[in-house]
Amino acid sequence: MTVSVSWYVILGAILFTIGVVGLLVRRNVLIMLMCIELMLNASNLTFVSFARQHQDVGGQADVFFVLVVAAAEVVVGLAIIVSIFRKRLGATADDLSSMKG
Amino acid sequence: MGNIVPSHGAASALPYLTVIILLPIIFGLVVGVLPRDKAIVAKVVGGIGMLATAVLAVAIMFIFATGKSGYQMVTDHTWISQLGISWHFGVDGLSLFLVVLVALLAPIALYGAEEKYRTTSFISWVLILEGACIGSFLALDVFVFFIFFELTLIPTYFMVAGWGGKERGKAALKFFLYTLLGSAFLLAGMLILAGLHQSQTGTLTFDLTALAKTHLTYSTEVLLFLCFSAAFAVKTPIFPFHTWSPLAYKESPIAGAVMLAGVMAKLGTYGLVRFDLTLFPRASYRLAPLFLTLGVIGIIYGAVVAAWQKDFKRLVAFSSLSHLGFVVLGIFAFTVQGLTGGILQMFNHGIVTAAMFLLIGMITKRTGSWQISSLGGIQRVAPVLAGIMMVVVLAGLGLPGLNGFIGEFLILTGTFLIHRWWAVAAAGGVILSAVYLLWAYQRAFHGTPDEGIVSKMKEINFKESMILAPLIALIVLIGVFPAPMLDRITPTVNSIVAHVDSANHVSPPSTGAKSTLSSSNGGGK
Amino acid sequence: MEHAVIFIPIIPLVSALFLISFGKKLGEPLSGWIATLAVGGSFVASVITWIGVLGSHGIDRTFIQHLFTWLPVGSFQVQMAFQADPLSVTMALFVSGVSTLIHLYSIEYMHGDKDFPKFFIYLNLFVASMLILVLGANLLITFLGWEGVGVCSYFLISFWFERPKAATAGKKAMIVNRIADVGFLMAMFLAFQSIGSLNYSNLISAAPHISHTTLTAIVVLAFVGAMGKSAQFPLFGWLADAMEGPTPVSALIHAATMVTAGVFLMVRLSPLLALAPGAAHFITIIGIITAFVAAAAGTSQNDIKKVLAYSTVSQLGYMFIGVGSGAYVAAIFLMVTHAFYKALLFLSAGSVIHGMNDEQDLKAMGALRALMPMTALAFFVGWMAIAGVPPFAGFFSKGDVLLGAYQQNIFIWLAGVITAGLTSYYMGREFCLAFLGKRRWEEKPKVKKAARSSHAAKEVHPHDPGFKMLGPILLLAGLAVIGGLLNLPFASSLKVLEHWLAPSLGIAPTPLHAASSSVQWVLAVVDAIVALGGGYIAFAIWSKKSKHPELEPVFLQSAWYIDATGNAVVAKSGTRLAEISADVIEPVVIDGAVVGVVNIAKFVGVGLHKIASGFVRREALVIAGGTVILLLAVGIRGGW
Amino acid sequence: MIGASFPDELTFFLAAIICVIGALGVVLTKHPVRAALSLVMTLFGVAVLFVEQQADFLAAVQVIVYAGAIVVLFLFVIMLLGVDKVEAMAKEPLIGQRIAALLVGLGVLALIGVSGWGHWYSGSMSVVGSTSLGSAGIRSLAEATFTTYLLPFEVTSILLIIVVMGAVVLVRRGGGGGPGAIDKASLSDEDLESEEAQ
Repeated sequence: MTVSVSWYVILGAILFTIGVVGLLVRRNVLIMLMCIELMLNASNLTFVSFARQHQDVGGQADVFFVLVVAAAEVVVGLAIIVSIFRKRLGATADDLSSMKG
Repeated sequence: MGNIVPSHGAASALPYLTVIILLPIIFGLVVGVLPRDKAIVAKVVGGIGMLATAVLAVAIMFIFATGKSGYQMVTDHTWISQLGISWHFGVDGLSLFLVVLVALLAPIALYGAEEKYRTTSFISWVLILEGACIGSFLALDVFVFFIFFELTLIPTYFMVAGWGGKERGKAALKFFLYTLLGSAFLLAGMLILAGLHQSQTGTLTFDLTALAKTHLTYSTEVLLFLCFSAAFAVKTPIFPFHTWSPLAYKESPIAGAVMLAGVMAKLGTYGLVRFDLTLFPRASYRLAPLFLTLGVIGIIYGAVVAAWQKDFKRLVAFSSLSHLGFVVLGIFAFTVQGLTGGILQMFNHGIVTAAMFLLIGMITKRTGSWQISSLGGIQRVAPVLAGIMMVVVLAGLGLPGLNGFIGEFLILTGTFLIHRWWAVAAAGGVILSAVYLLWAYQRAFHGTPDEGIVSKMKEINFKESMILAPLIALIVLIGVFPAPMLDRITPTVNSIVAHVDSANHVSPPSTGAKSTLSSSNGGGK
Repeated sequence: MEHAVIFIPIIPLVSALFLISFGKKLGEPLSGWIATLAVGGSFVASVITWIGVLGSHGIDRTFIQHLFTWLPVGSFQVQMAFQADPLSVTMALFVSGVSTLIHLYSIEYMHGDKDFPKFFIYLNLFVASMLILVLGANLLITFLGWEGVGVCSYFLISFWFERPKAATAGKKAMIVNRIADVGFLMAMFLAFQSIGSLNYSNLISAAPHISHTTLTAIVVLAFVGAMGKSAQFPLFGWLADAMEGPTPVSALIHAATMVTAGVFLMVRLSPLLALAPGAAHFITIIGIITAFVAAAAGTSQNDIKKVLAYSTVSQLGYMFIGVGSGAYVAAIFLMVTHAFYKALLFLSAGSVIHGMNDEQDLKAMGALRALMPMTALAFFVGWMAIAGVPPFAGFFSKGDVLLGAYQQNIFIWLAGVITAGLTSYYMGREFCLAFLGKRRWEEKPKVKKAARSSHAAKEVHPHDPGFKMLGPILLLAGLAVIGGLLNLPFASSLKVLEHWLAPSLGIAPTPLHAASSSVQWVLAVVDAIVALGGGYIAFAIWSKKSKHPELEPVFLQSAWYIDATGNAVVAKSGTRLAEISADVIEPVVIDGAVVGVVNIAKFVGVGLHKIASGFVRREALVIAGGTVILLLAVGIRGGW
Repeated sequence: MIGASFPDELTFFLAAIICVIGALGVVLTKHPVRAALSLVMTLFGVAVLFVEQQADFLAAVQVIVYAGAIVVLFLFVIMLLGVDKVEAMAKEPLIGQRIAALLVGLGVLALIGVSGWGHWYSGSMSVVGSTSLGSAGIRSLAEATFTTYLLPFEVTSILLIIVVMGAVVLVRRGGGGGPGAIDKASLSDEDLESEEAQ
């Protein structure tokens, strides 16, 4: 058998944390999107690990959906970035503060 | 949404109540999609809807069996089973005449004070409001009540904001937010109560009779009672939660004011009886002095402030505060006489206030002003209108032989039996109501009319008098022969009072010579 | 026969409703005649009922006609029921009788008024209410009529509503009555609480079983109600102001009928009152104060109607002295005879005002005797009657009251006698100023009053009125002369009224005429001397000269400033309170609290607004922080 | 110490190190292209771990969809827009953002890490179907996806359609701008800087 699920969870946590920190620290929107992908991967990893632990294929099915959603999110995210770039130059997140309350 | 399946065999042969709730709402939606440029079509369709509703309401009044205390014509279906919400409606002595009141006042309000501008939408809103009010009065499922209770806000908001006076936006917003804040407490209380009930019995339900059996510690009961009461106190309004009402009444169109003061105010007092007294009898009983005091303050304060108003509509707003103070007093007296009087007074207040607003509307339509100071001497120019106003004023100040007296007298009698000094203080309102009403009448109707009044003021026409006729007839009829109404109200009141008394282990106040022999001071507290 | 009792109030009521619908079309004088006939019909019905009641004896002379249940609420059951018993039939007879005469009088008096039909609607409604009041079989029906006469008096006082003074006087009458009505209401509540019923029969039968304190409280509270309606100290100001109404109104309401309602109520409750001596003393004291204060005020009035108004107040005080001293029959006796001579006086005064083109100032009259001989004669009879000169009606009725007072307390009697002297004096002064002396109406330039009647524009030519006015006056004059026959003191068999009323009344602690007959003779002689003396002094002073400022002090002209004080204290401070409440407390304190809460919410919102910087990463940081907290919570709940 | 066979341990640790290095590369590298390539590294590492846990099908999808499609899309956009510039990492305009980010990151790590050794996640679950090796695993995954998860599956398909349409609408030229496109083209960089400073 392979290593204990706990190790996978720890690895997932590390990847997720790196993703979080990256998301918060980097200003390039593209890289921020990549960080999100990192976080999603981390969660996928734990899903699969738990699926193994519980002998339940449901966890894998969830990963399947997460993949689809991730793909969709990247498509929309990139489309937004492209349309923003048409209007202005620069792709840092801090340029986008039109949500200011 | 979930599907409606019949659950109990208690349903009546014909689903009168479902029909009377849905009829105006459906007509309202239909009117809403009618072409905007043809107001006459909307008037006819809306009129048919309201007439049908009124006929149905009268039919329910006649089918209603006297001498029974429970709910009649019950409709009970599970609606959204996952949330334990059921389509549960029933009518009893408490709600019967309020339903009749809504069905009566909605057409009178609409056709007594027509709006020339965007008529179609206005009729649509009034119809929806009518259905929502009827639904609130008939719902026996707390959640369904809440839905209808909140649904009344939307048409009212649009009626005030769309057809109101100069400060309509501010008035509508203040009314909406204030009421919504109260409702938030109601929602919270309701969910907590249902949650407690679920944790005790394992079933999630919002059914009133089931929830009434929930075991509550005293402190929880008080907390929930206050949550529920917050919503009702704002809606009624009870002093000091009334400050939205003068602005809302003043700025709303006449029809809106009639519905606001005539019907929607009753939602608050109705809720106090139906929910607070049924669900939280102990808290209601123990906290009664608080509400009696607020009621008395409302009676006196409303009358005093009304005396100084320069604006007829604001005057009615404060006089409503005063009159509804009497209703609150009657409810929290916990005697058969007090509560019966309170329920009757809800109906009376609706009729009197509606008539008053309609008359103010007629005067305003002619003179273009509802400032009392700009009027004067109307009685010389329009004696019939003045005479009708006089009858309404006299009903408002509680002249025996007119409806206002019956309610006030029963309330004061009932209150006197248990809470003597509150009744004594409230009786001051009897004097003050004469002061502010007669003073206002004198300023507007007595004296010599000036040129402007003579040229602009006209006698009321046939249509206007026909619209007022049923109200005046009811004012006199209830004043002289209230027994048919009292016979229908009293059995329900008996059971409510018995419910509260048994929950508090007290016996009803005794009257008569025997009891006084033992207590020479007359049983006062 | 007794069943006719329900027709007594219903005929004028139906007539009023009929006139509301068709009065305008019928116009003048037909609407007036219909109204008069209706009240006459009610008098006939009263007579029929009276004959019916005479048919039975003793306690059986109480007949109750149930119509329907008015207020059925649990243990509280109030019937719409009318009671025909000696007391109520007596009242009904004299109310409907005097009212018929006044209606007839009004047809001529109100001739030419713009609102002629409306006047008769109000009069009919008023009579119907008054009859409901006296015939009611329980307190609540009485209260129905009680408030009905109150509101009709409001209508009638402010009948000439274009005059601000009239409108204000009407409102004042209504409000002062309402203040007192609270007492009546409280009496009813207390009666229901302690006895469980408002029916007079139940009240009377239960009275001996309830506690003394409660009984006293009920009676005193009911008397507070009576103080308003019967214009007792200190609530009598409204009655003087009520003279703003047309004169027939003053005659009908403020002399003969409405103001006697309070006396009637107390006599109706006399079985309770007899058991509550404390309350009786209170009533006596208020009565004597009122009688004296009002009589003194009457000596200095210059308005022909105001003298009569204060005299009415004073006479009502006498009636309450009778009630308080247990001389219930005497009170009713005085009430009936007072109705005769006071209606006579008012109608004569109205005839003078009518002849003088709406002039009411006594100082602008004089020497009318020659021009209006019949009126002068009638007024003279009225003077004699009210003064208590034998053998006029007032001598016997007032004598009975004073006898009752004497048996209670000699000082009350003494005050009563002094007041009787004052009464004779001020009526004599009025008679002299109006009918004797020199013509004074041509001296001062006439200030035109509101010219409402068609005859107002003409030159002043005082004259006796036509038969519709004079007929009632002469009939009343006759009654004022012979009214004493109702209850002559000489022999027991002559005390008709006393025997007749006995079943309806309570038994006073000391029966009237308990004193020895020699004492009674002495008292009667004293009364007669005082009456004649007061009259003579008035004649001596006022028949020659119309100006004696030293005898008309300002404080008496303003009725001891009692009304002015009440006005200043209650009305002014009340207005101020309303102003402060509406302009300060409402917007600043109560709505201010609401606005304050809104402002707090706004403040918090503005604060939070700063946090919402709009920078994506900052908001992401907040979300991430929230995630940490959520994880922490889940971990703690799950116990890791 | 791990309770597994040595080859499995070796595979796990190697793959884990690759993943972490790749992730750190994404976050730390200044150049977007490099970041994208680092992401591929992590994705491959995760794919290996999928295989290690009998999720063969998912591993294949991971490589094909992520590495093959998504990362290519990233690179494509980077090239298209010409934003392959170096980001100024030294300057952080938002005050305290980095420190807060690190703290939050540590918090997340610590909490998930603690949870990883806890018991709360190991309770009994509703079991949709057992995982097994090879084609049997794919079969059971397919069964679960098309029976139990049919509704989410359909919803996902709708989502994809919406995404396609959304992307077209957003990127289309001259369409009046998408919902997110606020016309600030006239603003200069200085303006943007001042807006940040607020």
